[in-house]
Amino acid sequence: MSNMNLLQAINNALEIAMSKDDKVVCFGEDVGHFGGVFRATSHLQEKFGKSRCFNTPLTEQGIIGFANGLATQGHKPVAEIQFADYIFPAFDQIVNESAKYRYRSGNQFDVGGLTIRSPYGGGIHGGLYHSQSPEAYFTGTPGLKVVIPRNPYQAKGLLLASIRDNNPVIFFEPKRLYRASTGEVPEGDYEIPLGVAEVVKEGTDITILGWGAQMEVLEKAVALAEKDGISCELIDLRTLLPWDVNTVVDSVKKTGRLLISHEAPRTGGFAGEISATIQERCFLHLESPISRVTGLDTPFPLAHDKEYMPDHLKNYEAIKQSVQF
Amino acid sequence: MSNMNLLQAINNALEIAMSKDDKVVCFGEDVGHFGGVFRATSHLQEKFGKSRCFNTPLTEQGIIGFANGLATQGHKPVAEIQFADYIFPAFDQIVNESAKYRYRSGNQFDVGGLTIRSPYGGGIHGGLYHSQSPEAYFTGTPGLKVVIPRNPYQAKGLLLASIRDNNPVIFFEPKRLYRASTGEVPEGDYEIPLGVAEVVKEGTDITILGWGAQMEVLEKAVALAEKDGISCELIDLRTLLPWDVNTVVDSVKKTGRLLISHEAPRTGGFAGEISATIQERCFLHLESPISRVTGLDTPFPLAHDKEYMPDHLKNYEAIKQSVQF
Amino acid sequence: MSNSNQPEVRVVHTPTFIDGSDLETPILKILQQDGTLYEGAALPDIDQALALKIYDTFLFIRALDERMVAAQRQGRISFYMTEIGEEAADIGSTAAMASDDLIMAQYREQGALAFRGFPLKQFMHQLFSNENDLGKGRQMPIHYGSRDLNYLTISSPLATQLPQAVGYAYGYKLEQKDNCVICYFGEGAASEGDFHAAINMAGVFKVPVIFFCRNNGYAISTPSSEQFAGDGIAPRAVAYGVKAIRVDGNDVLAVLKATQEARRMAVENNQPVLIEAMTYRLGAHSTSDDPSGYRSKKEEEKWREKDPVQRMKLWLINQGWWSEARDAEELDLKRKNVMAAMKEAEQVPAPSIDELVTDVYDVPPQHLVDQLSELKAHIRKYPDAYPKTAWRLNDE
Amino acid sequence: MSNSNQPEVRVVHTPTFIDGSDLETPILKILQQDGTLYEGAALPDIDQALALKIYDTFLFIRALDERMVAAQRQGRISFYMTEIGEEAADIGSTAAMASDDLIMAQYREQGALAFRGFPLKQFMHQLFSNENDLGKGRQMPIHYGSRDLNYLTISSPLATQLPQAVGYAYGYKLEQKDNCVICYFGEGAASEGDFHAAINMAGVFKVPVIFFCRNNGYAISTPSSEQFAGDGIAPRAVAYGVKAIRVDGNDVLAVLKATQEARRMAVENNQPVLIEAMTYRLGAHSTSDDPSGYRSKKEEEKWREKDPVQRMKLWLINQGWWSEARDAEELDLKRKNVMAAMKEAEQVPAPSIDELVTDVYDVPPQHLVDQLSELKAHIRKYPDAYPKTAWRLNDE
Ligand SMILES: Cc1ncc(C[n+]2csc(CCOP(=O)(O)OP(=O)(O)O)c2C)c(N)n1
Ligand SMILES: Cc1ncc(C[n+]2csc(CCOP(=O)(O)OP(=O)(O)O)c2C)c(N)n1
Ligand SMILES: [Mg+2]
Ligand SMILES: [Mg+2]
Repeated sequence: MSNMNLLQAINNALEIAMSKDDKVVCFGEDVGHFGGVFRATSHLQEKFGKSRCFNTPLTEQGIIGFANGLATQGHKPVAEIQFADYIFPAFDQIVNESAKYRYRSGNQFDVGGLTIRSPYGGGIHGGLYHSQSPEAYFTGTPGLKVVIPRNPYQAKGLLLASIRDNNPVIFFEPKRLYRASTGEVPEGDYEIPLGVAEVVKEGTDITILGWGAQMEVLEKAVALAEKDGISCELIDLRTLLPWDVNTVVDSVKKTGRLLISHEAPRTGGFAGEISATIQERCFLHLESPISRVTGLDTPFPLAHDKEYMPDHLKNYEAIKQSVQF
Repeated sequence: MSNMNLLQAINNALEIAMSKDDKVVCFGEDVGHFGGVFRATSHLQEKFGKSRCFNTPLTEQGIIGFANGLATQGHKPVAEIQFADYIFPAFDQIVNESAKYRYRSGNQFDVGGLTIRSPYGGGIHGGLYHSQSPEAYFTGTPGLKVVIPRNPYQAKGLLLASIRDNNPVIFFEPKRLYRASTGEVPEGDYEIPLGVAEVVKEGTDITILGWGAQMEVLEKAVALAEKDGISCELIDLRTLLPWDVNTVVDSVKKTGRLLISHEAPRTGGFAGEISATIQERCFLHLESPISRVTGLDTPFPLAHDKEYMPDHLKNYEAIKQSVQF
Repeated sequence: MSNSNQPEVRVVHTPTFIDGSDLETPILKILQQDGTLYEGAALPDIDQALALKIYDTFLFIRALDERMVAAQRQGRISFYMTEIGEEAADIGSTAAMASDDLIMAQYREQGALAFRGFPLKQFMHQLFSNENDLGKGRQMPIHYGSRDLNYLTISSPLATQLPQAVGYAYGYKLEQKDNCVICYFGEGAASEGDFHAAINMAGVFKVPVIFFCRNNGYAISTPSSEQFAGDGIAPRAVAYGVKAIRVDGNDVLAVLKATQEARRMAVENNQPVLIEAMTYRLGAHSTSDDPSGYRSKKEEEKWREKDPVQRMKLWLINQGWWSEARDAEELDLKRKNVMAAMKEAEQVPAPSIDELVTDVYDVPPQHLVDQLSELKAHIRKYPDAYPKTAWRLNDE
Repeated sequence: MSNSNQPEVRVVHTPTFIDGSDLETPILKILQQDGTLYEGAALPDIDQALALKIYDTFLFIRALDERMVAAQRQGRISFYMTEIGEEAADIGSTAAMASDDLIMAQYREQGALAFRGFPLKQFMHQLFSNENDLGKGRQMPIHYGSRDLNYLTISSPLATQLPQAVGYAYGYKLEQKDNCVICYFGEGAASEGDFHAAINMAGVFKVPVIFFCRNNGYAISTPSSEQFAGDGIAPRAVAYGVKAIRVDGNDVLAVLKATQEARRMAVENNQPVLIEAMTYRLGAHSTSDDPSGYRSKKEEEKWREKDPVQRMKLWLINQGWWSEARDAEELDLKRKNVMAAMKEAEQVPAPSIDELVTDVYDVPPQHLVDQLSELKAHIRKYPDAYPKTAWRLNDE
């Protein structure tokens, strides 16, 4: 075990993946010598050479197109998109290509080796274009997996599993936690299985569901609620597509209440999907409406980012409202 | 009044818009002399000249980028994307640019004049890339309006309103109905307001909600259900963003049941958002789970397109199940 | 300037603009329409066997295209695209490649696949989306693919294969294989952003890739004069560290020669090359299209006189390798084979309903398993409504 | 070939490849580092007033950049980007434009905005995201915009403004205005697909647009040698019916001259032009960056000797229009003004919470009205947690 921050855990996972499997190749804008603007790929070029860790030209559609081709060839590309806000020029390569490669070819060709890493989310004074949480643009795309870790331990285990998973995986990293979140992380190789949610804390009155950086916020909200005597079950979804319906269903059947929270705007956010599914599965168990605590239906603002965010206070209020319904 | 099919109604709306306002300009791949691969822009170049109706090079990101610039300049571009499946190369220009133009500039610059037209949906033996219903990729984007008409009358009135609306509008046209759907359409100018759903048929037992080509399917399902004595209230949402929550809420408060149907895959489809919102608003009125009848969570297939589609029989079964819950 | 990659720069003190007139792109021609070579023309590496294999593929594709357009008119298949007029471009270039070099096609390169040995019945299975289709009936007709023959499954979104070709070729380079990717695309597709990304990355990463542009003058109804304002596609390579050559795309010997040279540069020096083949789509864009709305019969006629198949035939006859009699016989035989294969393929049932949810992921996740079983229950309830699949469920 | 836009084509019979060596792009230089002109150099259209206005803008930007980097270090603002070393490029080119020509900037062209007369306090309001910011405090520092001054609000996603510039210029053409768009971008941004789309469409639609590339050698840490393998950006225009010129970007007279010529061609003939200004980013990419990780002090030093501000100053002094004494005085004054404006702007409160939901649409729809009122109720409940906005709600 050693104490790592989230960036170090990512870097460590990449290093392990590259040293164990020479099919793993890392690239993206400024990813090479410089180690990426956040330094997630620091020293990888030194260790594994320029041919396995390198800068690309500044073209996200090119980066993912290139990655798709390399994955088709049997390699395991780990492509970095510098900010999740800049993933959209690659949207066609991801949604029409990566996601449909295996299906359209009858499993003759696939890009299963592909992993796309990208820092996402708010809280770093980034305004419209350094703050977005675009996960729901991808969770609506069959063929992709979408994974988001909440801390260094999770990040390392989930990233190693993503790189080795035989499907294209989009791995969003909560950049607000890159240096802020630290914890004990095993030095060796380990994987956390994809598609499995984690019950972070058991409780009986309400289920609280989130992922990524929002988990920290939810922990704070839960702490407040517990002081009021509300017993919360806190779940980290971890994999958003395909997501672990059963774990959430089991929890909601027990607690009778569900709150889902994410930073992305409410309308069209992934909480809507979860809410719809859970009310289908748990209709007779629900004691109050499933509640969504999310960003506002606006672009991500700058001066009012604090007001925009689904912070612990908003979640705390929503927990109380749900329990008092 | 004259009898028109959906394509003629679109063409007629474009002609009226162009003749009344010389700021309206139509362009896209094959849109000029040829009139578009579906012929929605037939004869517009003849009537209004090459400078107002023209072919573009084959670049969707370029088309929407160009359209954004032209709209910023005060024009009203109506850009065609040949198939909705090919809108993704333009995703960045739409999601990061069109949708955020006004907000980021503090209302100094906007692309309010922009309308993007694109044929969408299945039923023409199109397989993965000539069948998609990508509306939910856009309904998660604040700043956009998303409009889908169900028949020629609606198409003309909604398109005229979209072109004149002072916000960027994505207007998806159900291509399966281009020639199949015909009806009486006023020859003159009229608009159907955006953001307002239409109760197509009143009923008391269950609310059935859809849009676009799916409305025809739902009408058939409703006919079957009514034979069984189930009274259905059928609603066409028409504008998906921002959507008319109140009309749906009022209906569900009356019927106590809701079924939403769309062709797009279930997970991440827009039905999830509606379901989540309605259970928040109508929790105590719901007598059965809100039901979603949708495409499968796969790419759009070819040989099994009939099996994939949320046809009238699947909807009919779901209506019965909801009522018998 | 020091951050320019060109070390020596000419300095001027009055404004000097550069434009298309500063760059000339010659065109390579070897074979004349009468089947004789141009004077001084350099023959490609070709012997009788290769020549006959190429020509055999020409005839096969003519027979296939002709028959399948008719089949579409009869409503037997839903869609088709011919490559008539462009056979020399794709077949002549594929003939220059090693059989384990990857081919990434756009959609009008069935000839390349046929040259690789794709069986006639596999063409038919794909066109009829039946259970023997390697693509499991999921894509529209003409979206072929074959892992065994190193022919990537075709994808409709245009130009997406271009940056993928660079990535695939990078894989060859990493593994130090003596291979090269050939990536086909139209002059219309070259307007997509992916083209730019690909050609720039190929130059930077120095990978063994051949970008093969079929400049056939049209993208559906859009003539190349409304597609770009420059001199075609080849000059674009010049700015990116990629070499380019323009060839007469109806001249199979020129295409073969240029591609052989390009492949050598690509494999030996990791030098990406762009080939622009000037040709013409003699048929409609697809069976959904009618070209009379956007071009003249006269223009078509002019190009019909440059028919690449006829041109090669005359050369073969000049070589003493072929005759008009054999030609008629062979074409007749191919037509019969195509007809027979078609009749067989249309009898083959659709894929099993299970294939609706496989291959979305490597293993179908729970929600897809559930959706499939609900669907099966529904089909069992209404078997008449789903005739393609219901009969099989009853068997289960 | 008939479908090529070039009528006369040279035919060859042996393979002839073209590449970067077939095209030479000269560089325009007018002013030497010592402030004297090159022999035979053609002066741009410039008089004393214009020269001093340009130079005044240089000094202002130096003062602003220097102060705001320090302010960021002190934690007064969250982020900043300097244009040190590149002032001649954006300011010299904007000086060639009409004041109602639209400017589309990337983000390192505050000089162009200052030249247009953007008030110092408006810079500050934007940098401090306060309620007087024309952008209503929504974007990160340096994302300026001014409708009045025809300077499009900056957007972070790179290269998106390029096809937009073509559309905007098309609007000028439709309305037969004698205007031209100037669109700035970096050599890194030129790798985006939007660059290709834009330059191709500009050629096809023949619109009055100037694509102005600041080739400053780096895109964050990525040197241009890893960005492209060709000779910079200018040669790319040659293939698209666009004219191009390369200039010494640290030579304000060369930049001005080239842009004056380009604007003339653009406005008179609807001839799009690409200008590549060879320059160097002397500072960090942004306040989040430390260039010592990817380049040498020596390299920076070499470029510091080519300082465009110093070069222009020496010319002005040679002209008898300026003196070292005035220079020191003026810079000092500007520094004081910047400091004073900063202190004022940091006192101005944040925009009202209402602005969180305006301008998403022309009129806030019901769901946003609802979200805002819920938010206000929440803030009223926890005023201490939202100090920027709570105090105002209490006033309501
Ligand atoms: C991204 C995308 N946009 C649009 C289309 C629709 N489309 C199919 S083929 C075609 C024209 C292609 O022309 P070209 O590349 O010249 O190839 P050719 O048909 O001439 O062989 C178009 C616009 C598409 N398939 N993909
Ligand atoms: C689409 C997109 N991708 C990535 C980024 C992140 N980014 C911001 S600036 C920059 C480098 C730009 O370099 P260049 O265009 O040369 O401009 P310079 O900074 O040198 O002026 C990058 C990669 C972005 N803003 N947008
Ligand atoms: Mg073509
Ligand atoms: Mg740069």
